Amino acid sequence: MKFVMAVIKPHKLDEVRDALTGVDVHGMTVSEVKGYGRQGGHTEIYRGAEYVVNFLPKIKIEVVVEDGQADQVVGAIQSAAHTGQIGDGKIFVYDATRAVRIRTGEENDEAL
Amino acid sequence: MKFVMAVIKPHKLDEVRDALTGVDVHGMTVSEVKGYGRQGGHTEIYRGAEYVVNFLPKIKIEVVVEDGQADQVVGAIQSAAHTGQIGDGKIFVYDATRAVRIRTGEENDEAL
Amino acid sequence: MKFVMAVIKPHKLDEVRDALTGVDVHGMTVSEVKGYGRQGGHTEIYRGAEYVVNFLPKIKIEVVVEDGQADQVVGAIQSAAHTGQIGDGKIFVYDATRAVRIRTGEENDEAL
Amino acid sequence: MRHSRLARSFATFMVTVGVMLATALPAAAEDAGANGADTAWILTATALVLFMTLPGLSLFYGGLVRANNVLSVLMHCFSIACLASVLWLVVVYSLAFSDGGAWNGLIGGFDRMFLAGVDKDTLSGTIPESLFFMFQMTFAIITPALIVGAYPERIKFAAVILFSGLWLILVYAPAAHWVWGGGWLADMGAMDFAGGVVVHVTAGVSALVLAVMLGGRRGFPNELRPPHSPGMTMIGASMLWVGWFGFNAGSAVAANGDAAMAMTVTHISSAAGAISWAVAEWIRFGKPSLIGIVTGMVAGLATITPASGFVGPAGALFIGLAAGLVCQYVTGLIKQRFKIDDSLDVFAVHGVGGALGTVLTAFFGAEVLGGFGLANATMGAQLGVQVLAIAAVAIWSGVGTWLILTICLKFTGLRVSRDEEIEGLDIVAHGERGYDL
Amino acid sequence: MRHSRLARSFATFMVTVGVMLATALPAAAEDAGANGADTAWILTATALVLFMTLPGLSLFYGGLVRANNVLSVLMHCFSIACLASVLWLVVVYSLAFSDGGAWNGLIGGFDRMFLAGVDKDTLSGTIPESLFFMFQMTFAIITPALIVGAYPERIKFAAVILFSGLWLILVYAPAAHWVWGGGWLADMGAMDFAGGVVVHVTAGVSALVLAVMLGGRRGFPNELRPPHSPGMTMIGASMLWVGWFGFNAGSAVAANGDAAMAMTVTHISSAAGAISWAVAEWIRFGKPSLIGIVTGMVAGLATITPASGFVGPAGALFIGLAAGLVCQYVTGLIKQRFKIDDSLDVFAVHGVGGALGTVLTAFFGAEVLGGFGLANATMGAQLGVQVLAIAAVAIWSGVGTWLILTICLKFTGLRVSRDEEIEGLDIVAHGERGYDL
Amino acid sequence: MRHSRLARSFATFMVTVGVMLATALPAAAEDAGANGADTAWILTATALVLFMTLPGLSLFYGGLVRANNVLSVLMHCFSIACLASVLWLVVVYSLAFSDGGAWNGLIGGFDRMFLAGVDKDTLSGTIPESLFFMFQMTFAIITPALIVGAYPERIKFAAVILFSGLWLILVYAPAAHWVWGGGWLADMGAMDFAGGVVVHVTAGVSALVLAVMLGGRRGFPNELRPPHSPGMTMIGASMLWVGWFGFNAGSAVAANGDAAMAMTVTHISSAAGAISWAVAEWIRFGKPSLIGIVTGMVAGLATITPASGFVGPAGALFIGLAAGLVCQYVTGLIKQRFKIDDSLDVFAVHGVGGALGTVLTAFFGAEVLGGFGLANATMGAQLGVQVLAIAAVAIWSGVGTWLILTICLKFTGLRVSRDEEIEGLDIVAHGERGYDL
Ligand SMILES: Nc1ncnc2c1ncn2[C@@H]1O[C@H](COP(=O)(O)OP(=O)(O)O)[C@@H](O)[C@H]1O
Ligand SMILES: Nc1ncnc2c1ncn2[C@@H]1O[C@H](COP(=O)(O)OP(=O)(O)O)[C@@H](O)[C@H]1O
Ligand SMILES: Nc1ncnc2c1ncn2[C@@H]1O[C@H](COP(=O)(O)OP(=O)(O)O)[C@@H](O)[C@H]1O
Repeated sequence: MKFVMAVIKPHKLDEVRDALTGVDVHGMTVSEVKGYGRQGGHTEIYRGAEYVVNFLPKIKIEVVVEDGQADQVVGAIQSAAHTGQIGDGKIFVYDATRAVRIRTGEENDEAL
Repeated sequence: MKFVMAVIKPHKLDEVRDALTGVDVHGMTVSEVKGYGRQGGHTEIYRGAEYVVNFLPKIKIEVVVEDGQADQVVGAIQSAAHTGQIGDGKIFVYDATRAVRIRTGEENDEAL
Repeated sequence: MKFVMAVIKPHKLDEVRDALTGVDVHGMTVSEVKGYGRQGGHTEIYRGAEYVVNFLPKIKIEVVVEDGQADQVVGAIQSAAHTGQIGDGKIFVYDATRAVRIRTGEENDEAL
Repeated sequence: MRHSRLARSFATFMVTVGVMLATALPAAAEDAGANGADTAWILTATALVLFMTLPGLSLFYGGLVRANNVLSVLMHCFSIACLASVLWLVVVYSLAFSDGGAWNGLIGGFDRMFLAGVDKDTLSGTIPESLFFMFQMTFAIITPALIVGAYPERIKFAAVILFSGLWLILVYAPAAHWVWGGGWLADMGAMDFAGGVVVHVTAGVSALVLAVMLGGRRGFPNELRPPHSPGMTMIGASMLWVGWFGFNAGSAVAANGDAAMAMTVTHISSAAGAISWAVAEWIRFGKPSLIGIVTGMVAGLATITPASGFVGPAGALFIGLAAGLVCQYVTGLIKQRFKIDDSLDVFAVHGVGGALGTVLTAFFGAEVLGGFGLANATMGAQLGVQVLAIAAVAIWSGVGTWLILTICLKFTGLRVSRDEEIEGLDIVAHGERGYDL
Repeated sequence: MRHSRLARSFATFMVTVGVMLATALPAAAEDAGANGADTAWILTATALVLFMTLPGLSLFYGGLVRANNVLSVLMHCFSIACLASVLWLVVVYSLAFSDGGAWNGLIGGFDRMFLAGVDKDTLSGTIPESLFFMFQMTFAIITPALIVGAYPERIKFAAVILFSGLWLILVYAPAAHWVWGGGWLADMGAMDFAGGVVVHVTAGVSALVLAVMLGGRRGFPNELRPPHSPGMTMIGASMLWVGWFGFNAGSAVAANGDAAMAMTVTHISSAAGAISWAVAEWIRFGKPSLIGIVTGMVAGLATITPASGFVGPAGALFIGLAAGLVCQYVTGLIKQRFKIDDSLDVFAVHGVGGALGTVLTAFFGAEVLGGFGLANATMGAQLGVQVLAIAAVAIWSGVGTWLILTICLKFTGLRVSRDEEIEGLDIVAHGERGYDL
Repeated sequence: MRHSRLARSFATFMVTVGVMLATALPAAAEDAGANGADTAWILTATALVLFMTLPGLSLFYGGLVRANNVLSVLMHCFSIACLASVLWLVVVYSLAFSDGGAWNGLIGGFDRMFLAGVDKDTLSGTIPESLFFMFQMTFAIITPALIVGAYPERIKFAAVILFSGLWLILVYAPAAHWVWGGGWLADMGAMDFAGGVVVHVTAGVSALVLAVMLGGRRGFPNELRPPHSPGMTMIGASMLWVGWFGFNAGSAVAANGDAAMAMTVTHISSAAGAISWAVAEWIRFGKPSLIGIVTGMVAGLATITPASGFVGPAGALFIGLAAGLVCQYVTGLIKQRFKIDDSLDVFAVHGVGGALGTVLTAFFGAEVLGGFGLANATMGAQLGVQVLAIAAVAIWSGVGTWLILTICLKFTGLRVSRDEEIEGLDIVAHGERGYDL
């Protein structure tokens, strides 16, 4: 199995979820993270003083899929999360060696 | 070493921690995530209007263990986190190639 | 590519970020996690009653780098996050098989 | 006693004079200055009504939106309060409460612009006019702030400002003049003690028209995020409850039995509204919710408002129970059936509540139902006037709102872009984030 | 002056009459209506005491529980406020404050149910009776709401409602009648200015009994999550402080020196309680905590409550300092030693504080210690009456609570299931989540 | 009428006597006790001003710091309130408001320590002295609490306590005595209705000196975390707004036209300050911010404070507009230009605002500019006195603060360590965490 992790812009979450459903992925785990990268960060102004916000809010999506599905999933995420503007995020893929569904004990591909 | 990541129901955290201690694992990293899966989500009703909550609160546990320990750890988590109801979560296992304890610089199995 | 994940003390984040910039890493993803380990936790006292806080706030850093950079990155994190006191945290390294920059579609080392 | 006859004459005389003095003295004191007790209470009531908007209503509304729009809602309420205060001084108070001469049936005049001619000693009834000005200002603050509930999470900030300013002049000032400032509805004996028509019907109807013209939030009605902080909403509701004592009991403009009874019926109605709403939820959904019970309470408050000087405790109990049920029913109607995204239910809770209370005043205000008397001779006659007042003010509010929004569309536009809506108004319109925990 | 002799007679006469008028006029004014100043102040005080519960106490308690129970605590306080308001109108006010005829030593009658016979002009002392009804209602709201602190995070919502309703009728009404409504303790000269016995001892003892019968939270005493928002608790405590001015200074039921002095001693005691609690923490644990200092302040308030009309500033300083130390000590005792999960320390802070203040009133109320006089002849005699009042009301509260809980167990059950407790009452009982940030 | 001539004499006589009685009676009533209406209002105003600090100012400040310092800011405000209350009773009230005998120009005496000689019936003007003591206490609470804004996120808690205690005695007591207690500035006719000099200049200048001596937060000025909860700040600001009605209108110490007009101008100025600040931000940065608009409002309040009893509505409008612009400008100056980390802008908002309003009083207080009259004959003369008052109090505050900090350095130290600063004062100094969500 492949473990696909994507860091995306927060307002793209719904579209990415829909895209994943479109390629038959019905489970994922999502968390709020802060990203640092070329996008650089922005300044917020409070009482005229500038505050540099280096870490920007991002959403991390973690989804484990069958090996054969991985490329399709990466593609789906990329097109759904794409805005073309800096800070769109990244997708990383790793190998997973085992998966277990806690409820049933099913393993690997069946567990997804 | 194996990297074991589990997504569980929030109220199972204490039991999973106890189970891990039971198999001699004394370190872990925990985060609050939102899960999407077959469990589907629930509706909350505010002023009579239904709000579909697709992403449910889950707890993600990350624990790195010696290769030999991995199966035992997966087993411990699975039985402790099990309720038998949909949404119990998943356990994933990956290979880790290196581990370092920041405090001492110890590496790999000694670092855990 | 190597996926480097570090769990560090929250107040070390700025120093670690600076250290990573120092070794030419300009992207990372950060999240707030809770750590459990030898550090054990502390007690907070409210109205004279003790509350054992087992899970301590930590910062998790995730950074994907070229294979050749990995050791340098681990070294940079370790020295920047080091205080010598228990609970300094851990660094784990995994293999990543693929990386994609969502904005451009660039892959692997170019995507970092 | 030697001069007994004379003495008896004196005595008679003295009693007469004594009685005259006893009667005359308070009046004399009033002539010489404001009634201290009434002034003390209205100073307090003014603070209480300001407290209703800031931070009461702001929190009540702020808790109901997504976390990335909470600041914008607070900003709407706060900036409207500032704008309304200055406009009130400039012209709206004068339009609402000064004499309009030949046009007085329809609108006041310009004599009191910038409080011209008002000194520390100028009285309005038994209190300083500057205090009456302030007390009424707090009503002019909360009314456009109520409308905030119709448009959160998607409106442009410039539109909020332009709309609210014009609305105060074109909608609120006439409505207040008609009912409270000696206008034509006042002449007909329309009974609106503390603003069922002037405050709640105007705000509620305008909110509905606005929600239709603005369109719903992205995801409405099925894919919305739930309220981000029901506790914040409850805190705001609690402050509304406390502040409403100033609103209704303050509307007696005196520290006396009228004020005390107004406070009593206000409280009874709000508690009853909360209970009937919560019980209905408990039956319908299996669980009573915090947002539900506090909404019912606010419905009870809005509904008793026009009636609060006229009905007794038993009437208030009935009014409150009805408020919780009727407003809850209409809440569902507007959103589920008519698919209008009056986002925080301004029309269903305030518009409907205010109108319901105005109608019920014609019944429970009658002495036979425990009230303290109607302005018109019969329930039927009073009911006619009440319905006329609601209809006239509702139509005026709706048309006025439509007109103003047309102007806004031209000058500021109404909605932010889709992307901005997703990002949330806090960052987009104000450059700030609600929570950095 | 030609008629000089006559004139002198007149003059004499006039002086006499003038004096009579001067003396008679205020009384005449009162006969003719409520005293405006007293009315103004009690209108305000009523708002302040409602503010204590909503949102004051709600926030004070809400911050102390886990994040997934915060809404349920707010819901408990809010729904109790609504329920108590309606029950107060229906029967509890009448039981507490109307004449019970032959039974008057023990309980009032049914004459004032639904405020029967109370008009805008009906007076109670110098204020409208409807206002007295409202002011006292706010006490009947906060007292059962105090008990919320004994049972959060594990009680069934239906049990909260049933318990609170019965408790108001069976425990609160008699206790209020005994001490304030002309009952047997009033006859004996028990001194309880603003509710040390009626409010704090009743709530505290009932909380303790309830905590024992209900059992502790899962994880008690060693594995609990710390308070989820100490800042929320501080905000609530601050509101309690401000609102308590209405509670204690309002209990003078007049705007005069009594009220002013009550406010003064109340404030001194709360500040002193905060300081002694915080200093003790500083010494014991090396750090003074925010939750500690605000709890000490509330202990100071609860403790001065019965004494607030009777003691001077120096007495208040002593009472406050004692409150911070004694209540802190008992807090530890109950939880660590007796392992009773009176979760938010209702007994230790309110029960013990109220009783302590009631006892100390017998000393610091005496003129020799700077007070304004005792009801009984000697400190000893007064002390006896005070202790008797505490004991009688404590026993009544304990037995009553036991009885009511037995009823609840039968009809609603008391605790949610273990899984529900872990999930948290917000979702389980109300279908809502506290924070969606 | 047979005795017509006699009767006419009687009549004349009676009228004369009647008028005398009418005039004499109120005075007589006052002699016999406090004025009820004034007492009612000042009881309320006292509650309102306490509400400004707890929780108003605490929240205003708490929202502006990092999430891991929020509790420490609340703790600072709360513990200062407790400390100030007790010190006020012990000696500060006496120093500020009792007669200093030969030294009275400079400082009061020790006669009123522990409120010695003050009974329920002791009057101060038309209200009980204990109430005057309480009302003024709330000013002595908020003034050192304002300074909290200079030192959050890095000061030692022990230093906060030692500094605030000494500051009240050495800086506040003399300043209050000079201006309000019959001291030399009062003799010269310095006009400071509600504390522009006594409260805002003292706090602002002390804050500036303190910020310089303490040094900036780590990361100042370019790498700071933004305010963790602008909504919390807005809630606090709203409470300040409402409470300020007690501050300014309460400073009339009567329920009359003075109080009403003070409330009016206070409100106008705050709204105007908010608007001018927000508009300037909108122009400068493209977006008006919530923190900006509420800060402008507070600037408007601070600036009108000294003028609030003396100027009319138009003057207030001007004062408020000026406040928003001037204070915003100085905010930037201090932080960006002079790189002084007066963290929450106490000097720029309060110090500058208070001084600006004190100066403007010399103009807008004049009848020709719509005011109610100056204490000195001409604007020029008044201006001189106003500037002198500002200068004298500013110098005294600065020197006093320097002295006190030197003492603190010796006994407690000022700053926590670098690691503790990063960790945050909540855990380090109080062992608590702000949010466990
Ligand atoms: N080397 C990296 N390792 C892990 N996460 C990264 C890395 N580089 C970037 N990211 C994540 O991707 C996000 C976007 O990266 P950024 O460089 O800002 O823009 P872009 O993706 O358009 O190149 C960052 O905010 C961060 O969360
Ligand atoms: N393919 C997946 N990749 C990552 N996380 C998943 C995946 N499928 C499910 N999860 C996580 O597991 C949780 C439970 O899954 P779900 O399908 O709801 O129930 P069950 O585990 O009982 O089959 C989800 O909420 C999600 O967090
Ligand atoms: N086996 C593990 N797997 C994952 N994370 C771990 C593991 N052991 C420790 N950690 C993380 O590292 C942190 C520090 O570990 P701890 O044992 O407390 O101290 P130290 O790193 O000094 O040995 C923990 O809080 C936890 O977040």
